[in-house]
Amino acid sequence: MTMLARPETPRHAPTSAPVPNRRRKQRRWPLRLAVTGVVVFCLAPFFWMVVSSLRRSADIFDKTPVPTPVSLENYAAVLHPSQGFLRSLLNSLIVAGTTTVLALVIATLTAYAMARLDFPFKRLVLTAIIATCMFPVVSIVVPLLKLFTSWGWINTYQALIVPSMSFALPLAVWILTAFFRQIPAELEQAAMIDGCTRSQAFRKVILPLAAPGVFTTAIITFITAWNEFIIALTMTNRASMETAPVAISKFVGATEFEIPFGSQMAAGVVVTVPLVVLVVVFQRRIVDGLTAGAVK
Amino acid sequence: MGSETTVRRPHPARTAEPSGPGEPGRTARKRRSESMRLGTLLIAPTVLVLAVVVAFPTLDAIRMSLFGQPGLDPDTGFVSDTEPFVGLDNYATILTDAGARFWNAFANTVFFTITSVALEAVIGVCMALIMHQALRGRALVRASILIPWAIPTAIVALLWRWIFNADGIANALLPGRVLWTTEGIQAMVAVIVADVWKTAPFVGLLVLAGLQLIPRETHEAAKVDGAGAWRRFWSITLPLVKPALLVALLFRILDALRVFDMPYVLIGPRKSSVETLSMLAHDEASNVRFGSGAAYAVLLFLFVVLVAFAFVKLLGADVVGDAEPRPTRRARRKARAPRRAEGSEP
Amino acid sequence: GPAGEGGNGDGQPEAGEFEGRGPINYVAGRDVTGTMQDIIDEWNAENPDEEVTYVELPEDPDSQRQQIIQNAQTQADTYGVINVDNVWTAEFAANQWLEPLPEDEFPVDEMLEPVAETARYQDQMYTVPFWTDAGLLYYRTDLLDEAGIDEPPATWTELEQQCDQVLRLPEADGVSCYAGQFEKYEGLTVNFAEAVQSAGGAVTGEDGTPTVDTAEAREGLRFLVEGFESGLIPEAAITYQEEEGRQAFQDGNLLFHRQWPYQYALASADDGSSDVAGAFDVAPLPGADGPGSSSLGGWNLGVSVFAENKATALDFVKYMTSKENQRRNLEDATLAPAYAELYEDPELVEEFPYLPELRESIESAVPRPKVVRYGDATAAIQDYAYAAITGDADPEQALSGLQERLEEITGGQ
Amino acid sequence: MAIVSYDKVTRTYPGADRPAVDGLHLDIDDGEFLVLVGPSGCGKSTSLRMLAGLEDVDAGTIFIGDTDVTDLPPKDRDIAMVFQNYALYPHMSVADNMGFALKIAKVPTEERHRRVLEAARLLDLEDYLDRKPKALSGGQRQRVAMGRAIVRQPRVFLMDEPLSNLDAKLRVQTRTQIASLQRRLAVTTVYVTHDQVEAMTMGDRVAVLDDGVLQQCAPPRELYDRPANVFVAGFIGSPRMNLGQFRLTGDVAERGAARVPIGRVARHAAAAEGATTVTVGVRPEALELTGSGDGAFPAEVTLVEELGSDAYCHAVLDDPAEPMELIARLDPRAVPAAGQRVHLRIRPEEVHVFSPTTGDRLGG
Amino acid sequence: MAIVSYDKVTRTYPGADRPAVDGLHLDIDDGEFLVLVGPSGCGKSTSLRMLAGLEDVDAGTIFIGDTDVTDLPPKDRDIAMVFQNYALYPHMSVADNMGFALKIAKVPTEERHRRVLEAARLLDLEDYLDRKPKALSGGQRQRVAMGRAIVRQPRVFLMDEPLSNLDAKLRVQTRTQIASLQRRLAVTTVYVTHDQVEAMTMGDRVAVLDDGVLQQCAPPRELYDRPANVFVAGFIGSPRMNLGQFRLTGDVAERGAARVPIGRVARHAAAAEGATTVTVGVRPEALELTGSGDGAFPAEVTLVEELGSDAYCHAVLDDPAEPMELIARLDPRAVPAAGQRVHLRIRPEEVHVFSPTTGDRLGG
Ligand SMILES: Nc1ncnc2c1ncn2[C@@H]1O[C@H](COP(=O)(O)OP(=O)(O)OP(=O)(O)O)[C@@H](O)[C@H]1O
Ligand SMILES: Nc1ncnc2c1ncn2[C@@H]1O[C@H](COP(=O)(O)OP(=O)(O)OP(=O)(O)O)[C@@H](O)[C@H]1O
Ligand SMILES: [Mg+2]
Ligand SMILES: [Mg+2]
Repeated sequence: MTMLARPETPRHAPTSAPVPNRRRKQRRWPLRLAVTGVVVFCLAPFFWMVVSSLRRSADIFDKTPVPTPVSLENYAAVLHPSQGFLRSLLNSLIVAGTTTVLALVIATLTAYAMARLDFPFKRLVLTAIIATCMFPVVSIVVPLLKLFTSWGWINTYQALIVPSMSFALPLAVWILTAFFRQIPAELEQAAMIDGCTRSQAFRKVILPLAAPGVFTTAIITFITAWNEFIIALTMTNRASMETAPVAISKFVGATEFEIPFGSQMAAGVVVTVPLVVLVVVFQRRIVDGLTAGAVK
Repeated sequence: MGSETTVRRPHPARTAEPSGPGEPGRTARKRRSESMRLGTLLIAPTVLVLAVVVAFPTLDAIRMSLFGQPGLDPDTGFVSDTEPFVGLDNYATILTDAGARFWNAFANTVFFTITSVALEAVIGVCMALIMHQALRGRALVRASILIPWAIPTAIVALLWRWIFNADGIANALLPGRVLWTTEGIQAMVAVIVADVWKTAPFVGLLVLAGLQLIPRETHEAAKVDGAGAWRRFWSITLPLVKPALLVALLFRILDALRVFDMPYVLIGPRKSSVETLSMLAHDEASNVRFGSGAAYAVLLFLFVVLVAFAFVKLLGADVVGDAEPRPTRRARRKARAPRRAEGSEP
Repeated sequence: GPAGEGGNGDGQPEAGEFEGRGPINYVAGRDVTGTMQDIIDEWNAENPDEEVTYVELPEDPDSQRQQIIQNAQTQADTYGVINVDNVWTAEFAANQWLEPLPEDEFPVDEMLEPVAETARYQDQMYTVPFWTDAGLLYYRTDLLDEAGIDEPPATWTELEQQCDQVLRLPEADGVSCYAGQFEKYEGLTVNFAEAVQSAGGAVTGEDGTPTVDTAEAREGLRFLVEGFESGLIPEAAITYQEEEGRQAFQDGNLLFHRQWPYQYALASADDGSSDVAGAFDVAPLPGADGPGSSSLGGWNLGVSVFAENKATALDFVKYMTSKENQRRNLEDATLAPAYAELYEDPELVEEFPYLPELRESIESAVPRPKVVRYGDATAAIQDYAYAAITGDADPEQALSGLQERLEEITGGQ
Repeated sequence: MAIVSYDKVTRTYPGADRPAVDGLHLDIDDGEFLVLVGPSGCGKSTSLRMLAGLEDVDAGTIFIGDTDVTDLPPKDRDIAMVFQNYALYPHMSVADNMGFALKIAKVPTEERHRRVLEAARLLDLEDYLDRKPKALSGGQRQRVAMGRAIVRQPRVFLMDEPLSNLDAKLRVQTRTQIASLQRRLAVTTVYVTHDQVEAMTMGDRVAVLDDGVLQQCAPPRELYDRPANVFVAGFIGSPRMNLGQFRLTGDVAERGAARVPIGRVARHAAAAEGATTVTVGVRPEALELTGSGDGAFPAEVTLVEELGSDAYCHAVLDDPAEPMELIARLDPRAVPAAGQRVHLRIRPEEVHVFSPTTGDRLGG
Repeated sequence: MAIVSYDKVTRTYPGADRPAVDGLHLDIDDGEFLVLVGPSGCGKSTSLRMLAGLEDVDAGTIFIGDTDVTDLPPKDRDIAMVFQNYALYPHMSVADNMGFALKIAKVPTEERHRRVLEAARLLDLEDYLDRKPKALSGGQRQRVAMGRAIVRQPRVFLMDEPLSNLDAKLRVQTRTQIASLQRRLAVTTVYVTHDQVEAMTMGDRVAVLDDGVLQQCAPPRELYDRPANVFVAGFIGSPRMNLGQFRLTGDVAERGAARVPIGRVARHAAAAEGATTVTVGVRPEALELTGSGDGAFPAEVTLVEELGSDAYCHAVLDDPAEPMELIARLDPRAVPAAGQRVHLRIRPEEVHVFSPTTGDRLGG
């Protein structure tokens, strides 16, 4: 049996829109269900937070799913210039941003060494790196305060950034090490054959491919630094230097015993929104298949 | 052009090994020392930052743990201004009367850690798998999953305290009326629920990043090998995200062992059902017993180090991944047997 | 370590030397009404060279205390004038973190005596009362009227009887009899102390020795324990801090409620948030056989020994605690003043109808125990009282245990 | 009975502007060994992957047995596949890689070990059973990929260039083993290769793909002897067939000094197309050195490649219009030198004639 | 002048109990094209990677030119390499992959584009310049890997099986291009291949490795005609040389009915070793069908493989002790059928004799 086909006949026009696969369609619903479940699990308490933030402070005990009346009173209070909350958001941004960038840069170096170099005591060093961040924070605050006071670091950004960084570093080092290790070594070698120095090879080849890990680390570091509280509280005593969580901790009710629940929730929403934006932006870089087709 | 023929003996004649693996050549050694130097250079900044901010205060805390509480001078009514050196007395208390509270806190901490980290691992992996799906609105799904983790812990604790209020929404939605914040297992449940809600996304995010690195072909091979979705998850996905998952869990464990805010704000201090070691250390310190507070902190620290070390030791190869494990004895024996009887007998 | 440079080491401390003028910091929790800032602004306008900066502390008093202690640990001069909860006076004074103040320079005799007493440690004044607070019994006039009762209860027996009567009414469906603050926190110490005092006992005697293993104390504690057992106090009250109780009261779920004055305005709000607006009133706390005795809340001002410009600081304390400013505090921030006179001002009474009852309550009030290790003392009280009212411990044993513990804590004092 | 059928199957990759596989229509018989060949990028792997269920089918249907498997997940197709890029499980040892499918199929442990060991022996991998893939050489990895398939007894084997990275000796050995295994188990096999020897020796039939389109599917001998069109003619055979345009002059075709007799059927077919030229194909082994006798034509040797057993002689046939390059396979014991002028002769029974327009074979 | 020298170079992978490359000693001349062959896993890639600086050298020294490069980082060695597993930059387009080295070397953009385009044209990749590697077929990826090397003009090319996944036509074409490129630029090249044709046609010399040890390094013809030992004899040539133990009886060696004349030198060498048997090797093309005449011996045909241009005839030589399998390459136009008894003859000048103990070649 022989089949013939003409080699030179003009090819038929590209098939129009590919026929959507039947199987895929049917199979979607368990996934949808799971997605819905998880999203509800994550968002329900957050929804409650938003709802609470939209109640009048007199109504904070209500349990209606929709605030009646809807009130922006809490937001007005939080964002009122006298609260200086916007200023604290800016401070948080500076502190978390700087922390993230510095921690990422420093951790990247260390993680590279951990993942790619072969030297003795590597495991020990890695363990030591996490060991340092294992001391209960509540117990190092006082010594740290003494240290920074003696250095005149109180009410400075570095007093907030350096500790934040030290908490973020071990995590970043570990995550990045795990990710760098998974990039095929041949790619780096190919780059070095192509004339790159180690650092060029790293920057041009490893780093772009480790993007999911790097951006994940960035998100994590940023959020961790953004939410850091005890150190930030202790190392500042000037309103213009405080970070958002510190500012929130200073919210008070109208009178001594009133809990400023509404405005705390409103502030929570306000500090969370930039992070959500950040996640939405950065998550684009958390994609799969980056190393597809690299090696056989 | 040299066309002289180099002839070497074929395999059977080869007995003397030019160099045994035991004595690395000059260059291997040189390389190693080079990478040692480069390694040191690259690690230095991290170590420096950590030393400044963590090592010194930690050492100071350790020093502090050797001192007791200054006494009160009954004549003046003033607290004396030097702390007595008490050696290891602060540590010894855990073996005596104050020990009950310590061991209770210890048990709470361990229970909390095991339960919440286990739940977070499961839920986090589910979240990662969901975030990994290419579906419409993926950015939003990812963002909503990450929201709980983005909210500051203190706010989360307040939120959940409100939710778990005796007249709060939890009791309104659930049958019966549970007094969540009173002593009892329900307080621990409340703390665990809140903590899992808040930190499962952290595990999810890390695992998600790990998922991205699994080549599609590996899954395809497993599909062709007849593996269903569930099997692929266990045999392919899970082992391959193990490094990321382990890092996430390691850090979760360390954080959980030091948990403070969540039970403190949500349930309150000195509730024996939820009091953790960090809370204990905090409580001591806030009553100006810096010495014993520091001692508890040091004990907690030692415990955490122990756990981390065990973790790294047991499972660390996937993350740290030193060289391939040495060949097993069986493999070595096989390898020593002559491999090919080349051409001598067709 | 904790160390002080103030005080002269032996014998009675003298009021410190107040030298140096210049800018200082005023350290306190935030004041959302802005009254404090206004008062400070006026000071700054008049004393441009001695500018005062308002350094805000976190909302939570425990965090405030921790910040102050941490600051003292570093002996930093950041904190000048400090707003301290009156129960911290003894601890801060004994640790020599506060400068002894010259009592004769302050109009202490114009203040309500129990309030003035909170400013002293070992008869030396370390702080100056800034505002004060005492518990009141909130009660539902509508329900009492319905049951034909026209006087609020003065004793616990009356309280129980009135409850019996009222709760039988159909309108009282879902209403519980009584609640205070019974969550395991400072509020419990307050409520426990009040119960003990109202039964004629005291947590500590004149000389500061603990006296909780007495018949009076037992009776006081029994009121609470039996209240929970009998359902007089709703089960959920074990989770109540001020706000949870207020929620219950405003929702109309409590007939009687031991609460601070701040609830008055909130429960009177007619914006729909309170179901009991116009249907309640306040009275002094009831006691075992007669009127009860409240614990004293309130905040004082002190001067940090590590501060610079102490002369300014002293002047500023005088300025802040003056009658005029305390009046403003009441008017603008509803903080009750320390000065007796202000409680009789008709204008003020007009605006704050609970002032007479409050004064009565304050005058019969007892400051909480003056213990250097106050943190430990209040923790011990909370531990034992909580165990007793949750039924985890027998009240008698709880009290003897507490007695022992308190003796330990106050040992060297 | 056909066990595998592609029924007008088309696959266009997202974003691509032409299908990678275009209307593939092919029946493969039960137990048949079908070899798939074609230039790099012609759609071989895509065809295999569609059959395995790893690639969406945009149009058409695929059957295995009587079942329409187009929408069936891979695991339900009972297929074993050797991936072109191996796709080994990086976290499993060689033994585990090979035994994974058996483990999933719940084959008892002993049986599994036995089969893995057998495959390992066959592939010379016994020493490496405990290693992870990353500590293997390229060829060893490929053998593991191979082993992963042959431990199984599926309905269909799909092998995508499974021996490309093996040395000649091992390749011959493995090839023989696979062939005998396949015959023994009678498992339908689709086998992609670039190795002409493999294609010619292993396949019951060989399918030639070009640019996503099936060109010819026939037994190897027929493919070699009667290529269906110019593409197949040029593709099958190494060195490739000499192909050139010749002018039709009566019953011969000529170019420069060379003239080739054209059979009657081919002549008529060309006439029917109105063609005045034809594409003439001559395999290198159909050219022989000769004296300047009958049918011989002169050519200049440009290069001689010696392979030990053979020698390839590159020569240029003079043509005033356009000189034609030729390759002749000669006896290595008597090769001309480069630059020499020689006379070549075409064995007349081994001439292929194709249409100059469609490229299709003319005549029987 | 030797531009690349391996001086007793050894590499043992961590955890391995024997060296992957063992005392490799090899000089490669300037501009030479050295082909490296050997069984899978013998250490070819390791040798290349050591030369490139990607693998530690445990003992020995490597020179490029006069420089000891043993400790030099890869980038300072001026080497271009085609990785066996491609190692493409997955985040770069094909064009960027190929142009990367030039970009690093700061070659002006235009020049870079020109060279990339040139290489792409040579490798038939022009249509794919904008694609990412993951959207390419296996062969296309391999070509990109190739392209990445040939856009450069380094001192040494290292190519690790660069054409293994290409179809025959493209491979021949590319092979020719590489060879001519190499000759044009006179860049020293080390080329690993499993393809015998490539090994024989491309290399100035061929080095044969086995199990980490260099067996022979010689020009292709010499390797084929005078293999230095049994391993090389069996490895080079496809189908492989027929090798068997023969009894020495005077000036012939015999086994069953077959007898082979042994040259004087070989006889003496065997005698010096005290050997009574020798290993005799005969290439398949040195066996021919004949009548039952002089030097002929009978054998039974077991299998005939037809390749179009050739036919391989598998036969068994009767030997009471142990029958010997033989492969003969025959003219495809006259092949016996399986099961038939035929007479074979060995062309006497093409007999190889090896020591039965060391395996080394006996005699000239
Ligand atoms: N990373 C490694 N760790 C341990 N052993 C290795 C490693 N890489 C290769 N080997 C072993 O070293 C030997 C030589 O490997 P190499 O890659 O050089 O072989 P090769 O000659 O290139 O083979 P192939 O033709 O199969 O590619 C092999 O036996 C292989 O198993
Ligand atoms: N993921 C993809 N996206 C877009 N195009 C692709 C993709 N994979 C393959 N192609 C293209 O489809 C065509 C067919 O690819 P396929 O892998 O089937 O080729 P192949 O015949 O296996 O080639 P090779 O012999 O080189 O492996 C090629 O031109 C290739 O570039
Ligand atoms: Mg392919
Ligand atoms: Mg290799």
